[in-house]
Formats: sequence, C-alpha cells, structure tokens
Amino acid sequence: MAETLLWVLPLVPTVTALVMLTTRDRRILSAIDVGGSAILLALTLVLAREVAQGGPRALGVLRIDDLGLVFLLLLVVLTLAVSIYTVGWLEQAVAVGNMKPELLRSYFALVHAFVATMVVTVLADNLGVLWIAMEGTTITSAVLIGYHGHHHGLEAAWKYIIVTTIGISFGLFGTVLVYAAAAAVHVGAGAGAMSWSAIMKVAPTLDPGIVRIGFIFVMVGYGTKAGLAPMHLWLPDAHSQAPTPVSALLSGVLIKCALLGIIRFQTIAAAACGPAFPAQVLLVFGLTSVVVATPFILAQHDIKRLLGYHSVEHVGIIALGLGFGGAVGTYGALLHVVNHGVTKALAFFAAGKAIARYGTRDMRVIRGLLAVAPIGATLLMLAALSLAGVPPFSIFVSELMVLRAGIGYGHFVAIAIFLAMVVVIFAGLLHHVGAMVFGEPTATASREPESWSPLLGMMVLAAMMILLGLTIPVSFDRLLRRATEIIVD
Amino acid sequence: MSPETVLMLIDDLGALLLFTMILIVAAGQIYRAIYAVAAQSLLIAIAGGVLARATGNRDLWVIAGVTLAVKATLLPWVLHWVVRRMNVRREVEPVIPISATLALTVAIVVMSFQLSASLGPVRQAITGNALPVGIALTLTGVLVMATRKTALTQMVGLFASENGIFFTAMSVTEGMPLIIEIGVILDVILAALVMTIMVLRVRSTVDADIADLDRLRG
Amino acid sequence: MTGERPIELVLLEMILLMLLGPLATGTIQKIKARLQCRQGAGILQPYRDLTKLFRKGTVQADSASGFFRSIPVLVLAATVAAGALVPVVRAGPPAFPLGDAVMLLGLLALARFLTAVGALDAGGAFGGMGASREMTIAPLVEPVLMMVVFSTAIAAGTTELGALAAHRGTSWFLAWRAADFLGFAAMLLLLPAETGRIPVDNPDTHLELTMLHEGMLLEHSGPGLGCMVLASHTRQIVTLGLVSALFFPVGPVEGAGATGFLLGAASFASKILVLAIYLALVESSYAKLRLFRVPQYLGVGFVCALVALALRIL
Amino acid sequence: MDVDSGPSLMAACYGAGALLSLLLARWSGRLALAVAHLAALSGAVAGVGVSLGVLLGPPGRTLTQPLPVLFPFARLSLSVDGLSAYFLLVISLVAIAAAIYGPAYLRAHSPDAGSARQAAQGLALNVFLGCMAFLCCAGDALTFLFCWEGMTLASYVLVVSDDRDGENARAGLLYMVMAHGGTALLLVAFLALTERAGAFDFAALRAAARALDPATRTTLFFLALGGFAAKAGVVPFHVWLPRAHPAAPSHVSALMSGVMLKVAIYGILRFAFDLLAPVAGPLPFSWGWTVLFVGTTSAVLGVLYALQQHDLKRLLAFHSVENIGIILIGVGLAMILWRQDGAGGALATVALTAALLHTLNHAAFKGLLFLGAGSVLCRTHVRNMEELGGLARRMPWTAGLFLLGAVAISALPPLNGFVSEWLTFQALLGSATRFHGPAGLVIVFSAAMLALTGGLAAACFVKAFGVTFLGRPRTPHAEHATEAPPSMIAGMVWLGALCVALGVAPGYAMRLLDAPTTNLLHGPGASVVVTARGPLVLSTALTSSGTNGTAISMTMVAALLIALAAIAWVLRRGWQPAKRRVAPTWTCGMRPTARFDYTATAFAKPLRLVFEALYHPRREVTRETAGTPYVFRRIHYAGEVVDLAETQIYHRVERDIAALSQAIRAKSTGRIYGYIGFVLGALFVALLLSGLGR
Repeated sequence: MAETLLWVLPLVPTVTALVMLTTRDRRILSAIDVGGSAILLALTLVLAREVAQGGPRALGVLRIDDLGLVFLLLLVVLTLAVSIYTVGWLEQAVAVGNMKPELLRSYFALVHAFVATMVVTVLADNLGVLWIAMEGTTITSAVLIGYHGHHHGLEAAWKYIIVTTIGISFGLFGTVLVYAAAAAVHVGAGAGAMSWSAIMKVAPTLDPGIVRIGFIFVMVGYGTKAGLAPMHLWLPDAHSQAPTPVSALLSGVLIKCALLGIIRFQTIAAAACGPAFPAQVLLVFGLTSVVVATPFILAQHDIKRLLGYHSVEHVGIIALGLGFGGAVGTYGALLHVVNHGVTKALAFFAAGKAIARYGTRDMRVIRGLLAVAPIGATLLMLAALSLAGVPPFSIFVSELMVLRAGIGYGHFVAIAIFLAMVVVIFAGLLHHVGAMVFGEPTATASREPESWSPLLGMMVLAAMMILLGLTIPVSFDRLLRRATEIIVD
Repeated sequence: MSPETVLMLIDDLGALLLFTMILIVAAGQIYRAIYAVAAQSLLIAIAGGVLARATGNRDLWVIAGVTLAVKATLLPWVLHWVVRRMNVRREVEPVIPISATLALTVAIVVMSFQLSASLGPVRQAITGNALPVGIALTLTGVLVMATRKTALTQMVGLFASENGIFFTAMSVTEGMPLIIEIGVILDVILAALVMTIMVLRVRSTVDADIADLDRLRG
Repeated sequence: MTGERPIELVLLEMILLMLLGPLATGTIQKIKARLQCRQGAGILQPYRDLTKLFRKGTVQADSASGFFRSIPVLVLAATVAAGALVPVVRAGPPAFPLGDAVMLLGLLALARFLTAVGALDAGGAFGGMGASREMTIAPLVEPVLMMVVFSTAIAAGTTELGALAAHRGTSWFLAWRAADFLGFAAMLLLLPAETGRIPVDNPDTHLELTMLHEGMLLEHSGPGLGCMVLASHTRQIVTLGLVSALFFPVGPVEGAGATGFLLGAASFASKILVLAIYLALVESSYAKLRLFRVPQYLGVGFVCALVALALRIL
Repeated sequence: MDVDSGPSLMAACYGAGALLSLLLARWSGRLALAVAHLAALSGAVAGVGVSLGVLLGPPGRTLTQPLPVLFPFARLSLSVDGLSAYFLLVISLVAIAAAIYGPAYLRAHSPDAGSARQAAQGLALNVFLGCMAFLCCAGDALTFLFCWEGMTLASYVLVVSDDRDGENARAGLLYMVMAHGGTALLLVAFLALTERAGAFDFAALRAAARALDPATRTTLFFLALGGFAAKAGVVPFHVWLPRAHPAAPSHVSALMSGVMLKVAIYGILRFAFDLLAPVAGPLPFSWGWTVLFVGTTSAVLGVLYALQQHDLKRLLAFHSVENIGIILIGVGLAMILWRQDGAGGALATVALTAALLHTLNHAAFKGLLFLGAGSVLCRTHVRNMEELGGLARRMPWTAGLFLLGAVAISALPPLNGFVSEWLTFQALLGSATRFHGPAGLVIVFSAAMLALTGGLAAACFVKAFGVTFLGRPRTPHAEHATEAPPSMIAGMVWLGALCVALGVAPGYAMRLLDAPTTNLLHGPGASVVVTARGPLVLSTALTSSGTNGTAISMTMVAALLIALAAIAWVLRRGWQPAKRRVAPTWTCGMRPTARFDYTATAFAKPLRLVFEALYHPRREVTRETAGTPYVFRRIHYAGEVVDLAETQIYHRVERDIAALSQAIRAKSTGRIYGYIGFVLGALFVALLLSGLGR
C-alpha cells in the first residue's frame, strides 16, 4: 500500500498537470486544480498513517520516513491552500489583465509540475535523484517567476535560474564527493552507494576529510537554493516578481525542500566527522542570514521583497536551530519549518490581496487597509505579528524552542545577537504593516467586497497558525519527535 | 591498457581541461569561448572513453557518448545559433579586466590543489590530480560567470563548471550511476533551453541583454 | 521623661493654639512697628479684624463653583487639626496615636492644596497667580522641612512630635550637637517661607503682584475670609510650635495639675515670643526676594538640612 | 461556592465575553459591547472571590490547579498564593469599575463606531483582563509568558482600536516594541532557569535557582528587572507610556495605568523574593539599592514631566511613572532590609506593606482619575486642558470625584495616598536609623525626593483640577458639556469609595496584606507589625531600642477633621448668613472673561523655570506687527517641554538604525554577477575556514 503510494504521489500532480492541458476554461481549470491538490492531500494523509504505524517505507530511489513526512505534509497542505486561494486570485488577476486567459492552462500545468518536482525532492532517497528533482524545481519555478512576461519578471527569473543553478551545481559536486566517499567503503559503486539510507548505515566509516569538503559544497549549494545569506540575493527578486501563489509556494515550501537536502547531508556529515562540524557551519550561516536580513527589512518599501527578506531571516532561524542542535534545537527547527511555511504563505496571500486592491507593492501607498478590507487587514496583521514571534501564534513556540536550545548549550553570544535582531526586525515589520493597516485609506484603493475563496484559503492557514501556537497535537508531536530522532540519534 | 597509462592519460587530460578553461577565461570573443567549452566537453568525452576502456564499466561508454552528443555538439551549436540569430555584441564584457580574472584562476587552481593535498589521498580516485582539477574547473567556471556581463558568456561559464563536475564524477568515482548521469544531463539541457528562451524573449521585448537588467535591487 | 498626654489636654492645647494664633500675629506686627519706629496697631488688632469679618455678609464670584463656599471650612478644619498634633504645654507622646510630624505636614499641605483650588475657582488672574506661586514654593519647602524633621527624628527613631520632644528632654540645650545647630539654622531659614512672610511672601500687601498667599484669598469675603485668615494665623503658630517642639521643648518636668499647665503655657508663650521677635527682625531688615531667587534661598536651607543629616548619620 | 472552582469560572467569564463579542457583533455592536463588559464584570467579581478566598483563608494557603497539557515539553499549571491573590484582587477591583463604566463611555465617546471595531474592543478587553488575571495566577514560566504577551497584544489592539488615527498607531508601535524588547530579556531570564531546571513550573525553577552561583543569579535578576522595568514604564524606559496610555479608551487607560503596570511589579517581587532568592541570608547588595535608586528617579522625573503636560490623560500617564517609582522605593527598601539582623525583618515588612498598599491605592485613585478624565473627554471630546474650564458647574459629580482622586494622589490626608506614602516614609526613616554612612544618606535623600514628589504632585493636581474644572469655560466644547451618564458615575463612585475606605480605615486592609507579606518574607505579617495596636491604629516598630515607633490613626484624624469642619461650617455661616450677593470676579474693574483665567501653561511656568535644566523647554514667539514695530496685531506663543530620555536616547537610536539600514540597502546593485560573486565568495570563505578549522 504505502510502497505504491510512494510512486503514486509524484504521479498525481503530474497527471493533474497533463489533464489541465486539455482545457482552457478558467472554472474547470480551477476545479481540477483544487481537486488535484485535495487528492494529493488525501493520499499523503493515508501515507502518513501508514508510516506512523509501519515506519519508513522505501521503493527504489524513493523513500518516505518521518523526516520527509514533515516536509511532505507542509507541501501538500500549502498546495491545497494555494489552489483554494488561486480561484479568487485568478479571477481578479484576469480581470485586471495580469494573466492572459490563453496562458492560464500552461500556468496551472507548470504549478503542478513544480509541485511534482518538489514531491520528488521530498521523497528522494537517492541523493542523485534529490539533486535532479531540485534542479527540476528550479527550472519549473523559474518559468513561473517570469510568467507575467514583463522584463522585471524575466530579470528576476534569470537571476534566479542562474544563481540557483550555480548553487545546485555546487550541490552536485558535494554529492559527488560524498558519493565518492561512500563508494569507497561500499563493495563497488552503483545506485546503492548514492542512497541516503544506505550511506547512513556506513556513515561513521566514511573518509571525514572528503565528506567535510562535500558538506561545505552542499551547504553553499543547497544553501543558495534555501536562501541563506550571503547566497540569498536572488530570493527577494524572485519572491517579489512571481505571481502571489507562486511566491507563497517558493517561500513556504521550496526553500524548505532545499533545507531538507541540507539536513540529509548534515546527518551524514555528523556521523562521519562528528556533529560539531556541520553544527558550526549551520550556526554561522544561520546567524549571518538573520543579521543580513535585518537592514533590508527595515529599509524596505516593496511589501513582497519585505516578506522575501523575512524568509531569509527565518531560514536563518531554522539553520540556527539545527546548529544549536540537540533534541530541543532540532525539534524547534523542524517545527519552525512548518510554522514558518504556514505563516509565510498566509502573509503572502494577505499581501497579495492588498496589492490587488491598491495596484501597487509600494507600502508607502498602501494605507488604511483596515477600513477598506477589515478581514484581510486583520489577517495581514495577524500574520505579521506571528512572523514577528508574538504568542499565541505558532512561530513564537518554535522560536522559543530554538532559544531554549541556544541557552541550554550556552551559545550566549549567538542568542544575544539573535534576540537583538529579532527585536529590531519586530519593530521594522510592525512599523511597515501598522502603517499599511491603520490610518486613512488611500484614494486609489478599490473598495469592492472581499471575495470568498482567498479568504477561505487564508482562514484555513490562520486557523492552523493559531492552533499550532496554542498547542502541539499529540500525533504531530510524535511525528516531530521521530523526525528529530532521525537527525540526532 | 595498463593502470599507469590510464593514470598518465587522465593526468594529461586534466591538464588539457585546465588549459581549455584558461582559454575560456581569456577569450575576448564569445565565439572563442564557445569553441573552447566545446573542446572541453570533447576532452571530457575522451576521458570518459578512456576510463570506460580501463575499468570496463559499460555505463561510462554511454555517458561519454551522451556527453559528446550533448555538451560537445548540441549546446555549443545552440549558443552559436543564438549568437548568430540575434546579433549580440560579439565581445564578452568583463566586469574586471581579463588579466585579473586569469590571476584569480591561478589562485583557484593553487587553492584547490592545496585543499586536496590537505585532504590526504582519496581512496578510489584514479589519480591524485583528478579531484583538484575537478574543483578548479568547477570554481573557475563560476568565476567566469561572476566576471562576465553578457548572458551567453555566463551560460558558457555554467557549462564549463558542469564539465568540471562531470570530470570529477568520472575520475573520482568511476562515474555516478547511469540514470543519475542521464538525469543530470537532461536537467542541463532543460536549463539551457529555458535560459535561451529567456535571453531571446528579453532581446525581443526590450532590446537588451538579460544579464544587464538590474532594476531589482535592495 | 515626661508622661503621656491625655486626650483632654491635647484638645485643650489645640483650642489654645487656635485662640492664640491671632495674638501671635498681632505681637509680630507690633514688634515690627516698633522696630520701624511706628506706633502700630494694638496686639489685639487681629481679633478685631476677625470679628469684623465674621459680622459681614458675603460677596461670591459669579463664576465660582459649588466647592467655593466649603473651601474655607475645610481649610480651617485641616489647619486646626494640624494644631492638635503639636505638643504645647507638655512634652511626651499623646495617650493615643495623634501627633505625627509627617501627618502634621500632610494636614498643612492639605490646607494649602484646598486654598489653591479655591483660588482658581473664581477664575481671574490674581487667584491663579497666587496659587501658581504658592504651589511653586511649597514643593521646594516640603523636602527641606522633611529633612529637618528627619534630622531630629533619626536620633529618636520616631516622628511623633511629643515623643521627639520627650526624647530631647528638658536639658535640651546641653544635648544640642552640631547637627541640631545646622538643623535649627535650616528651620530658621524656612520659617518665613512657611509662615508666608518676607523675604518669601509679603502678608501686608494686597495689590502688588508680588503677593502669594493674599492673592489666593482675594475672592473670599466675610466669614469665609474670616475662616481663611484665622486658618493662616493658626498655621503660623502651629509652625512655630513645631519648631519649638523639635528644637527646644522646654516644659515643666512633671507638669501635672493646673500649676504645671500654667508653667507649660508660660514657657510655650515665651518660646513663641522669641520666634516672633526673630520673624519681626527678619521682616523689617530684609526686602522681599524676587520669586525666582526664592529657590536659591531655599537651596541654602536644603544644604544646611542635608549637612545636618550627614552629621547625624555619618 | 468553592474557591477552587474560581479560576475556571473566571476563565469561563472572560472567554465567553471574548467569543460572544465576536459573534454578536454581526447583529449589533452595542449588544456585543454590553455583553462583553458584562462578562468582564462577572469575571472580575469571580476574581475578587478567588483572591479573597485565598487571602482570608487559612494562612499559607496556595490554590494550585493543573492546566490541560498543551505543549509536550511543558507542564502548565495555576498556583495562586498570597502574592498572586493580592495582585488578582487589585486587578479585579479596578476591572469592576472599568466594566461598569465602559459601555456607556464607548457609546458616548464614539457613537459612530463600526461593529468590527466594537467586536475587536469587546474581544480585546476580555482577553486583556483574562491575561492579566491569569498572569498573576500562573504557576509556570510558559503560562506566565503567554499571558504576558497576550496582555501586551490585547492592550495594543485596544490602543490602536480607539480611532482611525495615525498617532495611535505610532503610539501602539512604540509600545509594542518596548514591550517586545522587555519580553526578550524575560525570555532569556526564564529560559536560563528552565534549561537548568528541565521543567517550566515555578517550583522546579525555584529548586534550580538554589544552585545558581551569585554572578549568574544577579545577572538573571537584572535581566528580569530590565524586562519588567520596560513594562512598568520606569525611567528611562517610560517613553512609550505617556503615548500609549492616553491613546486607549479611558476605562482601558485606567486599566493600563492602574493595573497593567502593577503586573510588572508582581513580576519583580516574584523574581526577587521567590524565584531567585538565595536559600539563606539577605539578597545581593546590588539588587535593592538599584531598585531604590531607579524608583526615586522615576518618582521625581515622572512628576516633573507630568507638571508640564496640558493633555489631561497624558498628565495622568506621567503620574503613573511617578507612582511606580514610589512603589519601587518600597520594594527596594524591602529588598535591602530583608533578612537583615535585628528589627530588619519587621522593617522589611513595613516597606513591603507600603509598596503593596500603594499598589492598591494607586490602582484605585489612578483608575478614578482616568475615568474622570474619560467622562470629561466623552462630553467635550477635548483632551487639552487649555480648551476646558468651568466644568465643575456643568458636571459636578465628575468634578467632585476627580477632586477626591486628586487629593488622594497628592498624598494628602485623610485619603489613601497619604497612608502608603506615610508607611514608605516610616520605612525610610527606620532604615536611615539602621544604615549609617553613605547608605543612610542615600536613603534620607530619597526620603527628601519623596517629599518633593508629593509637593509637586499636589501642585500638578491643583493645576489639573483647577484649569479643567474651575474658572470659566474657555471653548464651546466646555461651554456645552453636560454631566456623564449614571453608569459612568457609578464606576467612578466605586473607586472613590475605595479611596476613602482605604484612607480612613487602612488598618482593615492589612489583613489582606498578611498573606503576601508572609509568603514573600517568611517573616511577621503586615497586620502583626503595622496594626499591632488594633486595626484603627497604624504603628511601626522602628527603633532597634524597641519603643513602638510612630503611630497614627487615620480614623481619628478623619473624625477630628469632620468635627472641626462641622464647627467651622457654623462659624462660616457668620452672624448674618442672609447677606449674600453674587458679583463678577474682581479683575481690577474690567469685565472678566475666560481670557483672564490662569492657563495651565502659565500655572506651571514658575516650576518650569525652576527646573529648566531638566526640561530643555522649547518656546517660539511670533509677532505680527501692524506696520510699526510697536503695535502688534497678533502674538503667537508656542512652548513645549521635551522628554530628555525620548529625544536624547530613543530618537537618536531610531535615527541611526534607520540611516544605517538605508545606507546598507543603497549599497546593493542589482547586477547578477555580483550575486554570483557572493555565492562564490561564500564558498571560498567556507572552504578556507574549514581548511583552517582542522
């Protein structure tokens, strides 16, 4: 059952994509879109139950374990939310003329192809397949980013594809090195020597020197894709130019997939040359990201760029959690992966609606949203507060865990810098969002009533955000614990 | 073929690869760069052949063939076609003077040899020089991208660094599993296609080189 | 050590103070007149003024609120109540908890607060001016007073005036130390400010813009004004009583019975007389300070008190 | 009913209020508000019940209840001991008044409010109260932190909800940022303990803190102190307070100023005497003295800045800074004296009693004053005193109650403000007799500063009351004001009654203070020390020689005052009471107008000149001359007093950070080869470092 699901899962979005090529009608397309995502979610839940009962399953180059499951769940949930949101968003975009009706089907198809590649990334057990899927995400999402077709979009797409491809190629180099080390201890090379689970079995015996270099290459390579500073420069461009649903996917899931790649290699490196080394590397990159993101968040006028830089900060926090390590830190990092994914998607959705209303991304123009669209404004405010780490919203909990780990292991300097930056960023973010939400609305703001589907999509995410802020369900907690055990055994 | 000869051949090929890399770096005109990268790919294919002959690993033959077909023929031809189709400025526009880039290249080469020296002998590697050459090629390729303004030269640099990875893969680990290699090459082709489309698109809409766009900042 | 003071004695002392208040004022005026080579009014003049005021009818400002009429009542009540806290004829704590210096200052402050509120009630510039100035001086006086009280209280470990006096005992002058001299100096500097006299205030003027306290009484008339005036007389003698209780609580040793009472009263009267002469001297030998020089003047007192405390503590 | 079920009842009330106001708002905003306030009222009453149950129950009683397991890593629980119960009482008492006062106020103040805003206000009010109540009852760090942030968040919503005004949004922003910074410090302090304890509940933290070395202990204390000080609005962390508090609806301002700041005091006490206290021996030297110093500074600076405010509510907010300072003086003294030999124990009790009593007193009269200001605001829609005046004739009830509050806050007998300041004075005197040398001098100095504070407060409230309520109305707003609706009056009367009761018979309140004092100091309780001579007499055992220090009987003083007043009333009627006539105020013969009345600016001017050094007053005078320079058509005068901390510290930091980030951002050229360069550089550096690393 579970094994079959392993190859069915990537197939679902692929098929959806193909089916979509057959029609041009927007409504039908949206229906297929939502349907496909729903099926994906349903199947994933089935798989999750299987894994919870029967442990990890493998099929050829694909494998699902609890670690992958965390990311997979995030992926499919966000996909569904995005599909729901897209219905209303597209309506408006077509009306305004941002999306050409004749291109809709290819847009939908690309989105699902993108999702398919991400699913493979999460399920990949073979590091080579992981890499291929990762590059696949780059290509598909690059096209999506440039989708609007004006030269800003193309510029962003170009930067994105070039920079991440370079990063990815570093990742490939690292993969090759690790593979070399693994092949050395394996009896003979071959697909087995590239499978993560197989490598993990022999990891302690690997040549530490070469794994070391390999990990650094992977770290920088996949780190580029994950948007860690200083390789993050493509990220704000891409996030600001992509269509809003795609931005949500990029920020919510894609960079997390890259992180999963890093985590996989981290476990190998930790086994081969001691946990201290990868932890240090992660710590440095994480802290750099948090620090680098701060000034750009403060002095930002483009709301989507703001959110982009914010993703940089939060990826940094996740890296910090992994770097602080220990059960607590890793647990916190994984929790943060989910929390940030949900919250950031919500933030992008709300921002997208605001942008649609005011016809600009310039936060100096967006004013008095509360008066124009109360619910959307409230959701935007909630998302901002959650991103800033205020309870009772989810991100506070995971940041708390990360802090616990940091203090517990005595990284006081890192904690001091981290907290200082968090407070400053809090000020900046609240300043920007507060200015947008309150005050007298701008004259150019459209006052049409808020349409249901985007609100529904946002409500779902907001509910998750608050729920995860108030409690961690037992089953989810178990999942996270098992995933943590995979990383720190 | 005796191991010594294989070793010697690979070393020589490595040296030649570095030479082609230097040619790419030094190329003042896009055509030259394209030719150089084509030659480089050819050398990779040869290396693949040699290794296949030496180790009797069937996959390597296939890989060598594919490399020859795709990287040494197809991609250079595409680039060439693009250059001809849209009469872009023929000369590469370096960000920093080419001499400086060359100096950096030397630094990279030295560093990579240092690095692998500090690593100690890598088991399984055909030759001690394979790894450093691979690192040097990869990094230099990226260096080229970082120091050129035109889109096409950046693509050339990208292919060059891909070549470096391939060389490493072959010579350090007798090549990755076949499907992986194929997948990688497919990805490369796709990426190249998408990039080309973008370049042409920008050229057609706003008459500019896509790599010159810098409106998005901060 | 003198015994506790029974309640009837305390009440008696309170009434005594209230009745003698105008007399003290009269005396000061008389001495001033003499010092300035004038005949001057008789020392009973204040009584005549008061009776006259209580006979008159009232004129109330149209813009005044309902509070206005009750202000004089409350002010008088607070001031006289303060009088109950001062030991007059005998040292020693009262038989029941009434006699705390902080409370005394509090009650006087209450009277001042209400006076100022009343001054603002009618509107018009004079009242506001008076209130503003009064409330500028008062906060500067209070800390110094508090420190003077502390400078003696620390030795006794209590702020109960009767107990303080008892602690100092009758052999008060021999017991004086440097701290006491400095504290007394500070107190002497404060006296004019607290009793509203030159060089801080000028009780004799009504129309100069230099007036503080009188300015606040401007809108009161008839019995109301009478209450206010009586209150200010009482406040003056209460302050003098405070000084004497703090610094020279000379009284009959076992002052039980009528003789003791008379002796105590006599000694108290003599103390008041001394201070009255001092005030008269100051008033007739200095000019009124500009309002913004007053803080400096009080600053000197502050420094004296601080040094006194330092000497006491270090 | 049983006390144990009290907390759940409170939770039910507040929760119901929050949800119902959300649901009902769709149909009718007014209904939603009414229900929300009703729920808040019942929650507050339940709170009073719980706290009295604990305070008056058997000594040493602690009410503990486990909470549902929300987070796998922490055991959540409530534990209501004496201290918690006392602060819960303070919160609930003011909450009752606010809940009674609220609906009418919101209707009168903003009749055109949209239902969304009303829903938000109802929700936030209940969340705010609930968080404050449960913060004091929290039995573990996580509950504490959640309620702490929930409190901040809810009050933030209330601040920005008041009207669609950029000013409020800015105030809210400043408030949130300060609070968040404080929370960051608290987080570190708490987590450092929890990671040692391996658990979150206070019992475990206490146990873990035993093992701390002095340095860490002190570090943690100062981290916590910083965090709480930011919330309590202690100078120089006070800048947010005078901006945020006035911005909220008035009954919320009353809660924020009267109660929310006290929660920070609760935190300080909890940390200093309970969580971080060493097993034996006095607290570290640096703690108490720091708190004492900070308290004194806040008291003086707070009142000095209050003096120069013309916005009624902002003036009151600055007075909260002052009163927090006074409370901290008591707390600091208690820290200094605790576990000192000899009479130190008793003295510590006196000091702590003073602090706790002043907490309650300030809650009462500051609440009263804010409510009074609120009814002025909702009737005139003006906060600037200069545009008011003459309200005493138009809204007598409000005026009378405001005057009551003014007397109380000026620490004048016979009201409650005086009692707690008297106790503080006695504690200061007592410690001055114990500590010789510089320490004693410092204490005496802060006593003098306390006296100065009292005097200045009196001056300030003569101004506030006089300019707002007395004289002639200066603008039509004031001219046409009418008395506030009865429910608002009722809310104020409740607090006014508290002020009088606590002033005239404070001895009975000491019974409430027994539990907190004993379970913090483990020494003699408040009533043992302070009301040794019966509930009618406050006495302090000061001298080590054992004589029963100073004693006053507020009741007796009050009785004396009343008796004398009665006599004086007869006297005042005079011989011929019939002869009364009304005449215009005498203004040298001119026809009096409102222009003759003293303005707030003019009233405070002398003190502004006296304390010029602290004020840096800025004034500009523009004269329009009519042709010749000797004749002026108009003279325009504008003066303002800038808050030193704000201009010298905050604005500077803000500017610098903003400029820095602008500069950094301007550096970024969007050229792609730069992007690639960064990636390559990162790889180089990483490789080199790892090369060096081995």
